[in-house]
Amino acid sequence: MSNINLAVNRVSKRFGGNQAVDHVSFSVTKPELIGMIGPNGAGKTTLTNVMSGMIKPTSGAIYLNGKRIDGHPAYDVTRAGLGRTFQITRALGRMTVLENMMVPGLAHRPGANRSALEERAREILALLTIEHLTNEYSRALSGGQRKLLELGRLLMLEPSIIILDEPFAGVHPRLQETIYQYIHRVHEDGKAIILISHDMGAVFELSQRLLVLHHGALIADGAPQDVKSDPAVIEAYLGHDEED
Amino acid sequence: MIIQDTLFVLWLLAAGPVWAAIGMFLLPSVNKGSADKDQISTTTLQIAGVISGFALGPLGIGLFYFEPALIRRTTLSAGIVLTVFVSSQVLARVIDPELPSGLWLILAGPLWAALAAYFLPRQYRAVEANDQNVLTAAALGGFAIGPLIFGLMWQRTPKISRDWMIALGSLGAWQIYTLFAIHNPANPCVASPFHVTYLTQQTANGIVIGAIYSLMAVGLTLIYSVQGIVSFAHGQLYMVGGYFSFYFLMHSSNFLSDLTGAEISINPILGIPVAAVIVFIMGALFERFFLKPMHEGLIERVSEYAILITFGFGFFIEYTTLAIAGPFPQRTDRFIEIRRFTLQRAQITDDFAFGPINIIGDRAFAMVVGVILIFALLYFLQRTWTGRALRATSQDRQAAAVTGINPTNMNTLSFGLGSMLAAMSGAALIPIFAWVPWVGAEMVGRSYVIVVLGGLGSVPGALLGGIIVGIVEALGAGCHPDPSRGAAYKEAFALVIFALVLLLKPTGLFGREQT
Amino acid sequence: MKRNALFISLIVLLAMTTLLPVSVLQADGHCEFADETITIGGLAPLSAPGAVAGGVAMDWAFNQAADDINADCGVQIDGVNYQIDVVTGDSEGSPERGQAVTERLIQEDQVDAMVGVYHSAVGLATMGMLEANQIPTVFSEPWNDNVSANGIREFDGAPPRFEDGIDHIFRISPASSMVGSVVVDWLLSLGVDDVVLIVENTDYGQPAAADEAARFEAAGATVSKIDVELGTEDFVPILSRIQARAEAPDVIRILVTGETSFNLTQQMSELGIAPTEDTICVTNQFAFQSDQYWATVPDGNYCAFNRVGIIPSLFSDAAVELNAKYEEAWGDIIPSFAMASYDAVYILADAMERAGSSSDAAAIVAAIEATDLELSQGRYYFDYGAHNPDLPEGTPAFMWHQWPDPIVTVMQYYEPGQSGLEAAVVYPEVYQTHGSSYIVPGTSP
Amino acid sequence: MAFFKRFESTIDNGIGRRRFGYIVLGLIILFFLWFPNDSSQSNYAKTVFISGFFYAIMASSWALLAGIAGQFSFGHMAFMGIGAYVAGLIARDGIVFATLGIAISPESISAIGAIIIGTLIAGLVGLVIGWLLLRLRSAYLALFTIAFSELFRIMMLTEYDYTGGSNGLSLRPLLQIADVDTARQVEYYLMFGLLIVCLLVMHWVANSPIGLFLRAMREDEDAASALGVNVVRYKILIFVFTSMIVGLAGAVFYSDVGSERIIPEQLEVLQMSLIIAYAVIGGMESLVGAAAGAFISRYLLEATREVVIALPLGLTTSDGSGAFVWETGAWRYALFGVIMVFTLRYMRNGLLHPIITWFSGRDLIMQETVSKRKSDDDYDDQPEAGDE
Repeated sequence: MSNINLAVNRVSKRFGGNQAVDHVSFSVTKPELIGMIGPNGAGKTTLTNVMSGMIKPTSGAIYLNGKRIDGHPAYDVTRAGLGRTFQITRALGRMTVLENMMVPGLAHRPGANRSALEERAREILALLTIEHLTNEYSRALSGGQRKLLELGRLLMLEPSIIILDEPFAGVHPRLQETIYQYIHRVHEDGKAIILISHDMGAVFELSQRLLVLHHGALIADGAPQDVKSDPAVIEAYLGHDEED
Repeated sequence: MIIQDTLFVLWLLAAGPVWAAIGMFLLPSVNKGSADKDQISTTTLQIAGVISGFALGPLGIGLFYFEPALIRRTTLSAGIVLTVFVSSQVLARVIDPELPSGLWLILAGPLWAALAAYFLPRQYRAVEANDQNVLTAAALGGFAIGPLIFGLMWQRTPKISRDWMIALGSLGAWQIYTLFAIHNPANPCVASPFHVTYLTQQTANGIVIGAIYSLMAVGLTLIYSVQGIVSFAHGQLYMVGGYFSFYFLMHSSNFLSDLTGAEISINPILGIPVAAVIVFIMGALFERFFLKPMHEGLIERVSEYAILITFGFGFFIEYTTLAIAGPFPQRTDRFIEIRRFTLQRAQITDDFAFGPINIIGDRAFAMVVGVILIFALLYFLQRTWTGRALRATSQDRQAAAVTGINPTNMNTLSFGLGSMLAAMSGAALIPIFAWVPWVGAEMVGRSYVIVVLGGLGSVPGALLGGIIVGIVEALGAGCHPDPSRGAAYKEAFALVIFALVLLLKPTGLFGREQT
Repeated sequence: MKRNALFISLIVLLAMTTLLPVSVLQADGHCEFADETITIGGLAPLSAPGAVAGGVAMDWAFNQAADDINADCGVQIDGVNYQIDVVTGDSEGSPERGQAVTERLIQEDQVDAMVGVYHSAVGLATMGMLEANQIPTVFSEPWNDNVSANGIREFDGAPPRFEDGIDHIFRISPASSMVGSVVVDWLLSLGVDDVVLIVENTDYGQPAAADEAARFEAAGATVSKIDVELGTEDFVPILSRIQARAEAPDVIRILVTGETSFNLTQQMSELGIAPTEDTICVTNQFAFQSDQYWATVPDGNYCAFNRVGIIPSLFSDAAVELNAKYEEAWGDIIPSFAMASYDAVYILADAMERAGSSSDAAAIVAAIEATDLELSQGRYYFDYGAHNPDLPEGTPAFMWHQWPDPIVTVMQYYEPGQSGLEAAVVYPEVYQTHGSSYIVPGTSP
Repeated sequence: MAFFKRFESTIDNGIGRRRFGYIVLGLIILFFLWFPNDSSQSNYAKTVFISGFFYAIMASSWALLAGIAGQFSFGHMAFMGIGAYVAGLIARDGIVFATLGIAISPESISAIGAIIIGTLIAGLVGLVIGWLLLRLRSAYLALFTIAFSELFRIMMLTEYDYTGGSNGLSLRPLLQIADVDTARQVEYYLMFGLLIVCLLVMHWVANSPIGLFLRAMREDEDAASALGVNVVRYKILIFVFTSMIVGLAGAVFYSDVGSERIIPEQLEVLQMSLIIAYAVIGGMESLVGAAAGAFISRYLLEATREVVIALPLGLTTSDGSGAFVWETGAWRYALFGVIMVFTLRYMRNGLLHPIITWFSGRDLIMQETVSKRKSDDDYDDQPEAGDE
């Protein structure tokens, strides 16, 4: 995917009296690996939800490859090329792993040959080391396996930008390694990745660029080294009880 | 036996100046501790206390006590209702009946509502404006003032506050009422100069029955607030509560009569606690065996399971009762030996009289019982440890569990209590209505309307919702243009409100936002 | 685990399917019976949404009649005693179910004749099938005029049943026009001219209301009609609407059945609308079941009601005996349709004896037409049928195969808690028990 | 014993079992095809089967809507009623659009035409309702559809000038066959054919990508949407589709095929609840299971009107016979409620599910994968609890 152009323009989201996202603006124009960090309740997940079309922003606009996507339903956003995973995994429990893979496959390419898609799904599952679970109901999967399944589903969509919400949380170290590889591989394929994680080590190791959210506002946007020394960021993290 | 003018005495006791004074002193004091952001000024509270105490006595004061946020809205609505009522009456006498409805359909009405609801939210999004409440406001505004609101909102895209919606909604209501008054001059709701007595009578009917409806709805909302499920067995628990009371009264009075040799009848109020205890146990047991697994993650698709399993439970109760009690209508003795309370007719000027107003005695009694029980429940929820634990569980299960509350027990308690409230309203109504095993169906439908209107999970919402539904049904049947169809559509009026609330504002009046 | 579940479900299913119905015959001591029995089909609503309370009473009456006939050595045909057995099918109050069950009774239970039904809609829906299968039928409760009128008049696209030779269907319940006329005549004789009809939204209420309204209007009275839905509990809003009228109506006539009518009547009297000195309260035959009535309408004193069927003061010994049995079983006075249902079985048994056959439909129909039999409700006979096919000018079509004499009276309670058997008959004058054609509230006759 | 062993070995693999399952299914269909030709069977038995087919369509289409697509609607009977009422009204009154100058006389509309229009209108209402329901989930959706169907029923009852009220509305007979036996035979095959066609179409939908998307939406609407499934389109689609199926079934059934008139009582919540109970008992997530559940439940409700409890040999009851007869009355519905509750609690997928699973060989695949997964079970992370 060569053309990547995500522009987030002064996006805000209010829940009642709570300003969850406060006039956030940034853009992604090349296949970068972007980390998004911030203390608990900083608005990371809300921003992800807004960007992926799960909730409407209160104000502001988001453009993806020239198309306005804010306020559009999630499936439109997904089709426009922005895929995401969930912090708490959302495997489709009473469907087999293969069926889980086929849903985005068929949704993305309605007319596609089913067996070819299945072949592709098996390849991806093999890549993620869960091919032996192909016919298993996904409710029977462990937490880590579900994370892998979510990542696999994203590949079926061939998005240009991927938002990974806490991909390492509660995952066995061996599977974490697989996820690391996955991220590198996808990145090498020319996709932009926005990685949200509490795991500072992983974020600093992987990211080329960091976004820091605090009280819903974007307080820093830059290379990891610069951000690390940004006084606002230090204030945000030290001024509060940092979780994890 | 008819006690003349007892209604007046009763009003003096239950509402009136004494309660106004109490309200004036009580309301400002209770608001002090609340952490509400929109602090209400003491003067406002005093005025609200006076008015609510004067009009509704403890009911009104209690409502504001537990839900101070209501004050502003209530005052606003009361003002609007009065304005609407008076101005329509005046207009109806001035305007030619042929003209307005055609004109209205062109200048406002459903067509504009649909247009505005379709286009305006898109416009808001296009200009990146805050589109909260825009859909509702557009529909209401289009209905009320058509192109005017369309132009305004299209051009300016103003931020829509709650007041906007109230204003636009009442404007629409005003138009409908005016049109109605113009086209249906013989209707008792508009006939004769300011037909106040009739409307007061119907509103009183609505409040009395509505407060009774609330009791049952409160049970439903309590279960929802803690467990997040809607009990579809609620109507049957209500029905069976009535039967438990009936059989208890019958057998115990027979027993006592046999024992003493004299005819002894027992006041049906004693049936209420009996029904309450039995049904509480029934509900709690059902919860333990069939709903508990749901919270333990043993069941997939929890909400569907909850609907079906409670539904099956209700099915079982209804037919078991039918098999045991038979299809013949039953009823207990009455609560009080007063057939009705009457406020006598008073001639105020030569061509304006007020009254008479009648309220059925037993019904008024049941209303009092219902209101007392609701406030007892509110007291329990707000002032006792168990009640607070229940509320805490309803707000955040995990957090509650951390503070040492056992959510499993709270689930059982909430379902038991909710079922118990249904049974208590059943036991409170069996002296009033003929009782058959399928009596729950109509009542429970109404309870659903009430809880959705009030906001699922809100107890004050259920109380207010009950009264609103009661009034709507009474006015609907009382004012329907075709007197022969009004009563047949009685149930339908509430259902229409229900559908509208679900579509326009699924969270109801007090419901929590779904996140 | 999986296999267990499989077997359990199989066993449950199998166990349930083996519980097949088997009919059991009763043997009796003192009569010699033939091996074959005469089977009569009954049709009554035994489960919701039908009127279950009515259905179970009818079912009881059918079986009681069969038991009493069998105790009297059954049906004698050519010197042989045949036991009689009534198989009741559940119509559930629905025409569709009624048709299906009738078909089952005819084809599987091989019934020789039919009795029933409660709901007119069921009666109307089953008539074609009964006719096509040539089943002599005596209906004991449907009121719709067309049940009998269809014998000689087209109805809803169905050709007259008599057209192709024999009409097998008879009715001993009144046509609703017969009931309406008595109540209307009574009220007109009292001089009412402002009538409120409160009517249920059903096949019973609507035609009855239309008929009564037409009669009132023909006599120059004004009629306002209020529809209500069955199952409504709270009538106060609509009653307040009546109360808000400038003039109180002269009469409120309730054409609503079951517990709905009890709720309505009670709320009406609690609000002081009727019965009062200004307004007459007229409810319907359900009020005759005085235990139920007083239990649910404690303030319903001085309400009048139409009574269909023989009046208590004229109860024959048979009627008294039957009522005693009913009271023993159900703890209330026998409703007229249970009496009629009981008699219907007797009429069929008698016709079979006279026809000398339990299966020759034509002979049985001829015998029913020639019925002249004194039973619990009085003397049964049919004026118009194949034996007398020409209805004179002015005789309504529903008189065809219709027992012309169901006694329709207006009765009135005048003491709280009074038994239906003691209530005053106020109209027609020939049956008056207390010498008064209306007991004004607050007085006693 | 030997036979059983051999049998067991042939069915011990998924393919064998599935083949065996198809044979059993085929035999069942053959039985239904042969049934009306059994001269010992009365027309009544056929009537019972005809209404059984009708309820099987209702239950299986509800299973598609609620079990597979997760849209928990109580409005199914109302859509059936719309199909039947519209067909009846059109055949009686014709179509008149005064403003457009269109007037089609009732005579020019055939029974089939009326049924088609009824089906289309049911679909159209399904479209509107489906659109209105987009924002509502689970309990809210159930409540809204209850309100919708109650409103519809009250209207049909109250506007008796147009709808016939509780007398019901006669539809134009679809078949004009004078001979009762032949007519019943034809009605039987017609309704059975309709059931098979509906099942096939629904089966096709359920196994197409659409079915996959619907199940994904049932599991998690947000996740499905994030995976690119157009949830709006498919949610509306499934409402339209099932509404049309039940509208068609209703219009055909009440065109004197199963019943000659539709009455508003048919639209009561009780009737709807029976449909739901049938589907639950048969298996909410299986079309065939729900259809069979309806068929079997109706049969059982009928068969248990009277339960005969045979006494051990030599014992007699007071009236001299060897058995007690228990008129079950309302008890059988109470028992039905108990079965429903226990089915839900302990056999979530219905009483027939184990049989269907067994025939599909699905449990064998499960066993294999479970053992595979166990073999590399060195992960210490636990499966997460329900995602709800």
